[in-house]
Amino acid sequence: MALSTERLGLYDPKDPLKDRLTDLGPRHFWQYFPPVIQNNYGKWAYHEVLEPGILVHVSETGDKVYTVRCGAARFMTVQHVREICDIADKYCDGYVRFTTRNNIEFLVDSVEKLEALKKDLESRKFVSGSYKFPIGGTGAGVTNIVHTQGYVHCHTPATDASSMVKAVADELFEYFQGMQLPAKVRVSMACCLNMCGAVHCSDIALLGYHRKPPIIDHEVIDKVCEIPLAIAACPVGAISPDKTPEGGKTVKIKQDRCMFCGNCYTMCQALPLSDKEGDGVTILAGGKISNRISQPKFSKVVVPWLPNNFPRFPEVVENVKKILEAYAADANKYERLGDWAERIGWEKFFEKTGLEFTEHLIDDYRLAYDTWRTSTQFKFTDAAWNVSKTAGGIE
Amino acid sequence: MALSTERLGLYDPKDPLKDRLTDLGPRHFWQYFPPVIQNNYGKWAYHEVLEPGILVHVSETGDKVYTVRCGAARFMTVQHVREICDIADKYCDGYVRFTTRNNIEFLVDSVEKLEALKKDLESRKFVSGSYKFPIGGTGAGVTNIVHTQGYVHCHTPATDASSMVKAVADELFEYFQGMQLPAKVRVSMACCLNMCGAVHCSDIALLGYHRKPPIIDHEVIDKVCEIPLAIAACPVGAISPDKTPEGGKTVKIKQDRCMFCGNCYTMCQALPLSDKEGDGVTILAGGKISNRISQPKFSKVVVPWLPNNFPRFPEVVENVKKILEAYAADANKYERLGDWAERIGWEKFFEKTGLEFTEHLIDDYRLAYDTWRTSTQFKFTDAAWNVSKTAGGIE
Amino acid sequence: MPFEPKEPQKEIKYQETRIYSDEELMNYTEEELKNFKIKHDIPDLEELEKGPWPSFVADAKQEALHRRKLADDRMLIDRDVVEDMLGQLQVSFDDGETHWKHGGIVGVFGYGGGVIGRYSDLPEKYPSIAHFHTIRVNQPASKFYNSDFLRTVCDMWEYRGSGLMNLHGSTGDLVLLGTTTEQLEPIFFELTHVLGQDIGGSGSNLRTPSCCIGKARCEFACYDTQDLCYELTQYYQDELHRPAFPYKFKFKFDGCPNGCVASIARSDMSFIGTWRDDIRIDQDAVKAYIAGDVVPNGGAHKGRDWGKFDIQKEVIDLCPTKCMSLVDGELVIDNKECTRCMHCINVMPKALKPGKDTGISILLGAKAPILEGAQMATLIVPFMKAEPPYDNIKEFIEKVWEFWMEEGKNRERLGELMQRFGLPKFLEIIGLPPAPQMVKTPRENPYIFWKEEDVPGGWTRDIKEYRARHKR
Amino acid sequence: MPFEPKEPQKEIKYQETRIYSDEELMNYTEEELKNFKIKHDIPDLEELEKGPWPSFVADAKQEALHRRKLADDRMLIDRDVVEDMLGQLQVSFDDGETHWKHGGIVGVFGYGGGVIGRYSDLPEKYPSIAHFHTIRVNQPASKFYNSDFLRTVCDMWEYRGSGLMNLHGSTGDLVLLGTTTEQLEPIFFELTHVLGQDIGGSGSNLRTPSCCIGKARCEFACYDTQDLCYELTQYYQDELHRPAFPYKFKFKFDGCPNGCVASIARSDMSFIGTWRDDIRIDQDAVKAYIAGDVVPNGGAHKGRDWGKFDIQKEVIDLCPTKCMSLVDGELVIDNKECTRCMHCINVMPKALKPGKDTGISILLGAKAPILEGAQMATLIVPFMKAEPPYDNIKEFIEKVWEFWMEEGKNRERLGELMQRFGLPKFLEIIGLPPAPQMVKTPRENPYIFWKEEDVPGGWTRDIKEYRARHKR
Repeated sequence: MALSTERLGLYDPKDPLKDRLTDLGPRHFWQYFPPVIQNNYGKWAYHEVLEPGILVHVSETGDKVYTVRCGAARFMTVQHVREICDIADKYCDGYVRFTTRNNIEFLVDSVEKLEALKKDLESRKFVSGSYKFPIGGTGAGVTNIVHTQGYVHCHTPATDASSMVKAVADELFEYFQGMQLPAKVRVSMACCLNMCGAVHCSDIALLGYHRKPPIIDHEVIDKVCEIPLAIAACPVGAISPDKTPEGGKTVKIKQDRCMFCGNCYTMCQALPLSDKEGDGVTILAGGKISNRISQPKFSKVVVPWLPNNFPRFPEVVENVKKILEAYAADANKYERLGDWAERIGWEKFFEKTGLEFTEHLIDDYRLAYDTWRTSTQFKFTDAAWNVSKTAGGIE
Repeated sequence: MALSTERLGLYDPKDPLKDRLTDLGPRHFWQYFPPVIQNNYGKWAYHEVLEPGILVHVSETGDKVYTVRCGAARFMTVQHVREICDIADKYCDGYVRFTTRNNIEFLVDSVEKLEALKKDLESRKFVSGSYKFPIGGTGAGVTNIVHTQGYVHCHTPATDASSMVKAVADELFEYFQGMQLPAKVRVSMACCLNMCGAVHCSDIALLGYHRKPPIIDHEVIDKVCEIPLAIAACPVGAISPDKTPEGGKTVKIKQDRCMFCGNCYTMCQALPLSDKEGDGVTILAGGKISNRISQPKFSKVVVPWLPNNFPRFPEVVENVKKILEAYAADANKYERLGDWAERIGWEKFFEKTGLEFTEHLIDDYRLAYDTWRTSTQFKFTDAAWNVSKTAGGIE
Repeated sequence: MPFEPKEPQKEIKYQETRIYSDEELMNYTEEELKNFKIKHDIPDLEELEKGPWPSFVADAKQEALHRRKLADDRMLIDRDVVEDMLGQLQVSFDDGETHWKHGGIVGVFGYGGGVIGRYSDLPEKYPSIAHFHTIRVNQPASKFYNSDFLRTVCDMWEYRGSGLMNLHGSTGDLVLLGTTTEQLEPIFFELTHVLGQDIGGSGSNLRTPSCCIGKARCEFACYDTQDLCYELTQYYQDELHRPAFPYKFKFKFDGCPNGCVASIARSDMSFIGTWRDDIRIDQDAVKAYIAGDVVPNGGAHKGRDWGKFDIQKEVIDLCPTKCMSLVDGELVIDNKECTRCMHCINVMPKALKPGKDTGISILLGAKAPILEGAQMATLIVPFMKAEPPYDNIKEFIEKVWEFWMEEGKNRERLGELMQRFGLPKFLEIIGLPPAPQMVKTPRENPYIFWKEEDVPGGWTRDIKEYRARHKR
Repeated sequence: MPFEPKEPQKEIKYQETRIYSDEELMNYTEEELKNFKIKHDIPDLEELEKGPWPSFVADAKQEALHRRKLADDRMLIDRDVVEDMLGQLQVSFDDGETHWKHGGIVGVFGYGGGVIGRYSDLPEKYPSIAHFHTIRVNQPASKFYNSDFLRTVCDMWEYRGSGLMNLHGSTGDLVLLGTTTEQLEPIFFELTHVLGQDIGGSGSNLRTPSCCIGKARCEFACYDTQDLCYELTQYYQDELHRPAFPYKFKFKFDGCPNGCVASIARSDMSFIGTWRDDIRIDQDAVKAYIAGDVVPNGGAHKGRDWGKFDIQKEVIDLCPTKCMSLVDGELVIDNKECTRCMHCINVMPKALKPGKDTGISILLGAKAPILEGAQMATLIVPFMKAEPPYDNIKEFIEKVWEFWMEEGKNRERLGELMQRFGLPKFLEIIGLPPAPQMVKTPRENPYIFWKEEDVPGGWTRDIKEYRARHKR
């Protein structure tokens, strides 16, 4: 049945329930598995990364499926998707899939198709010269940077996502198309603390961060917000009821309690807190999701704030490179970034990356005590001499 | 000058300040160092444990000092101390010292004196047959059990210290006089949560524990206590102001908030909480103070409560032995008990010791979240099958 | 073994569904595109057209030009939406602040989620995106598609929306970015009737579940992640479309402890494949790895010369429980000491396989930082068989939901509720015995909250009795 | 190098100080002791006379018999104190509750601590211990004594007190257990005049400092623990005797990271010896260990056959930072990666020694569980030279005290105050820059409390200006 072209299509506003189909859920996955997948479902024996971005999976039946993984901006127009479909039709009997980190995967069942597909993909560029379908993102490299909406489509961001990810991915492109790191490095980005992209367990996480308490729009707050909800939204109880001069209901904020998490603005549009000078980017590092060798762990804040220097975020790129290059030069094979930092000691992480350890990096939130170093096990670095000298320990 | 024998000695109650000497501080340590120590202060080169309880320290000068370490009950009468002095005079020119864990140490500077001293010490027994000066407490064994006053002399205990330590030390005597464990095992005991003996970082810690909220002595509370102080004493805010029927000031207690820490009783004698049936012994394990190999760590609660079964505490002894023997049979050389439990996984600790893992052992105090296992890294034990079956996971 | 969908799947043939002709689809030349300037001045965005990584700006300009050249009646929402979006983005760079603002409640009739309201705060300057709502389209499990489906969505979305999409959203949905309030219902009807496809979740409900690629193309998968994901998504459609929870609730399905869909970090209930028998070893394949005939870790480290493969240094020494050893050339694993961390299997996929007696571990309580702080999921059910129709799993889910709906405060995630109640209390309420596998370590503080009924003699005591023994 | 005491030390000769004659001291025979029964029935206590460990009951009965046979005028407090104490202890076993109770404030004139009030709650039944106070006697650093001193204390304490003692109390004092209020001042005068000896601390003051055996008889000690302990005890006598703090404050001095006086677990300010140059290696001695000529770890593991010493397995592989290696028979240590954990030095004391350029690390905030939970001391000053007169250390102490006295709530220990303020704020107040050595890991939550002055443009903003850019 054809897509409708009438203004309201099949919908009859006068009888909204008519013909309404609900609770269908997603389409069933089996129909979108190419034959080689259907025939070998649950029978795959092993795989190999033939080269960056090219995988082969071999089944117990002897069947093989070749996968070509391409980077993608996650933000796509219908034109780009149509081009994907052209490629899928040409080489993959129309099948294509996307990965959890928003890469595109084309699957073929023969080496000939694989070579043709590769040559085709490598030839496709936007008129501006950037690749449409860069092949890579496998093994011990940097795959696609998971990210959120940012200024493109979100109302609570403290930075932009698409531009930052484009800037960083351009600079790390050799790592997307290479597998020369000690282990895979997951880079993720979220434009505020809601972290829709769940960056809190990434090797390197880029996080939009506000640094100013909300401005109170006294004039409309009582109309557009439920005041009790706004008050209850604050995790540190910085918001309390107040009266406007005219006697209307509003709130007041203990500014020095605020930690700029933005939850009040999420709950009440009369409490905006974004600010050109205040907003910026926090960098975290050392997080991990897999249970491989070490248990999963959170990323740690290693750079408290960098400016929103649109569109190329030079400071963010510079610091990400410092971390990545220090890790690449020093970690053991299979050793994730967080495990490397723990093995050499975080004092050595800051020494080797050249990042400055500021007071912002010391936890002073709820579970802070557990992060204090209750041991004499430490390595001497300049930071240690600096505090020893100030304390009168050495000349 | 002789000790005075007048009833008030040198003190003149009519003029308390007369001849009052204050702020003298302790006697200077140097005078109590035997010559061999004074001559080799800061020059010691290395040591060796010749046999359990017998150390030799060798100085750069070639001098040697032999140390004989003896267990002691910490509680001593002047008669016992006089006997120590007799021994010191006979073999050590009158010098003797005590260790941090309340062992006695006799120092001699020749092998001859050492042999004579050993034979003498081994011969000394109380009329009841127990050793006066058992030689041991060195190296990879169980040294003296640090402990507190208990019923002998404290007003807030939840158990008795001297009897429990005597009972446990008797049973572990072979480990006091042996060095057959994988590493030293520090056993400590405190008769309530004030933990004067700081047992919170011991391989095995025995802790007196109340299990009933305080009884309120309404009749006298306002006379003997500062009510606000009693209220503020509670770490979980379970105590609040109240009125007696006669209108007098008193307090009320939210019993289900109480965690029986006893701090209110420490601050106000009208809130007694000790109880024959409620009070008992909690066992913790896996703590460590030294920075050797692993960082210092707290002991973990492994047995939530055992009865105060005076005077020999059979249940306490039985559980301590279970822990010690499982550790002795399975840990690597140099591996402290806490490191062993972490290496094999606490689930295996409970399996190998046969101790029951109850809900009491799961943290639900302030920093609880950090103790939750956020990983699929676990070993299957009966406990895992039990919870899996209850959840409908397996038949 | 093929799985059966809930209802027969409507066949979609693009040739039948299409709106645009081939000419309309290719209505501009490379040359035109190269010289194309959008109506707003976007210098910073144009800077982002350069560089090797796919430029979202270059992609957006393609669609902008395409809409420029489509006839008026071939798009039901404003032609300039893409150009206005780019224009507003440039202004956001200049102001250092977003220009999207809170919206009112939008949605489709009978559903409480799946559509997110978005409004521009510069409607005069960029009228076309004054209303620019998002629709979440529930993706097929593990995001396999075919071109018929995608081309149909594209034609519908260019005709009734901005033509801008996210493949995919953070929780897994195929995201349609930007349409008017008027088109929401029509789009819903197109999706359900033409595409046989529902929308996803948003707000205080079950959000769109997602799973890893599982047995479709992974030798490590321990259960049918797609089937379980599909089954629970279908079984709980009501919970997904009609918010009745204290706040959002997410399922994610990882086929093994490698965790490629990040369930342990991003879902209130995390399903992770596991096994309870022994790791299967092909000793010949092990020897092949040792001899260097097979590249380790599937060649994932090829980009650098790490020297000859050394099974001792790279596998045996890195095992977190040191339960592996080489005994005269044969690899021995002491499986009762193995914590199934996947490292050895990842390094020698040809030689080592998870056991056959497989199932899932269930972990609870993961969430991002807002509000009380980030949490990872905590191990609650060590092992559960995972076989259709998964009644044991559903029963467990509903026990957890029952408690959370009963006790959860407004916007209180399951993980935060578990912290507020404490793990012991939580286990007691959902009727599970405690197990050491649930904790990293037993408690370090002795503050045990005993219950009165567990203490002989209870807590009611008489001061006179006490004073009889103890003088004041 | 000999150290000088604050004032010349009064010479104590027991022959001059003694009260009791030799006959009085040995006024009972073994036989008498064997058949001696105290006046109360103490079955449980008698059970504790058996067993190899020194029996405190058997010891107490010696003193009880001794007092029984001393003439009336040869003891200023009740003859039966020991028997009553034992009697009351038996009743405590029967009741399962202590029979000591809170006391009023006791002490000596001009001091606010050092004496702890103790009263029996069964004064009628055990009159002699109705008042049974404790006096803490400040021990000589590292608890070396001679018999003249101890015999003098014994005679004084048997004459003016119960004859019961603790060697030693938990904080380090020599503890005199049990005397009457009347005898407190006389005992203080005997201690100060005859023994030239002061009492210790108790209550909200500096408590009695204590140190490990240090350079007196340990090859690992990095500084003069006795001298620093003595110097600070003398220098802060006022703070020790006259409580002016929010709560107790403890110093402990460990000569090296082995921590034999447990400073990191038991002191508000923990001093731990360290070095900043290289571990000294005697390669021949290393070879001797390898060859099995020297027993490892000073023979501490002799009780069990662990097989031939294996330097790789027992030292190199156990180094927490893996900074050691054997390079053609020579032991190499990469000192900049060493965290001075002491393991290798402990295992091969003959071959390895701490560096020569030594000093102390200062850690803050340890305490037992009451009230907010146990804490271990946190690393604040990585390295401080420790040379007399230790002015740099005193200056640091006073800065910390100043803050704690200013901000500490009643009974709030330093560690609890540090948690309440947060480590960053605490460092700022005592004027120290942050260093990664102070934390195990940087923070995992992004909730950074920025200060207004650090944020350009400050926090005062105008809603009109904002609304000019962003329509409602």
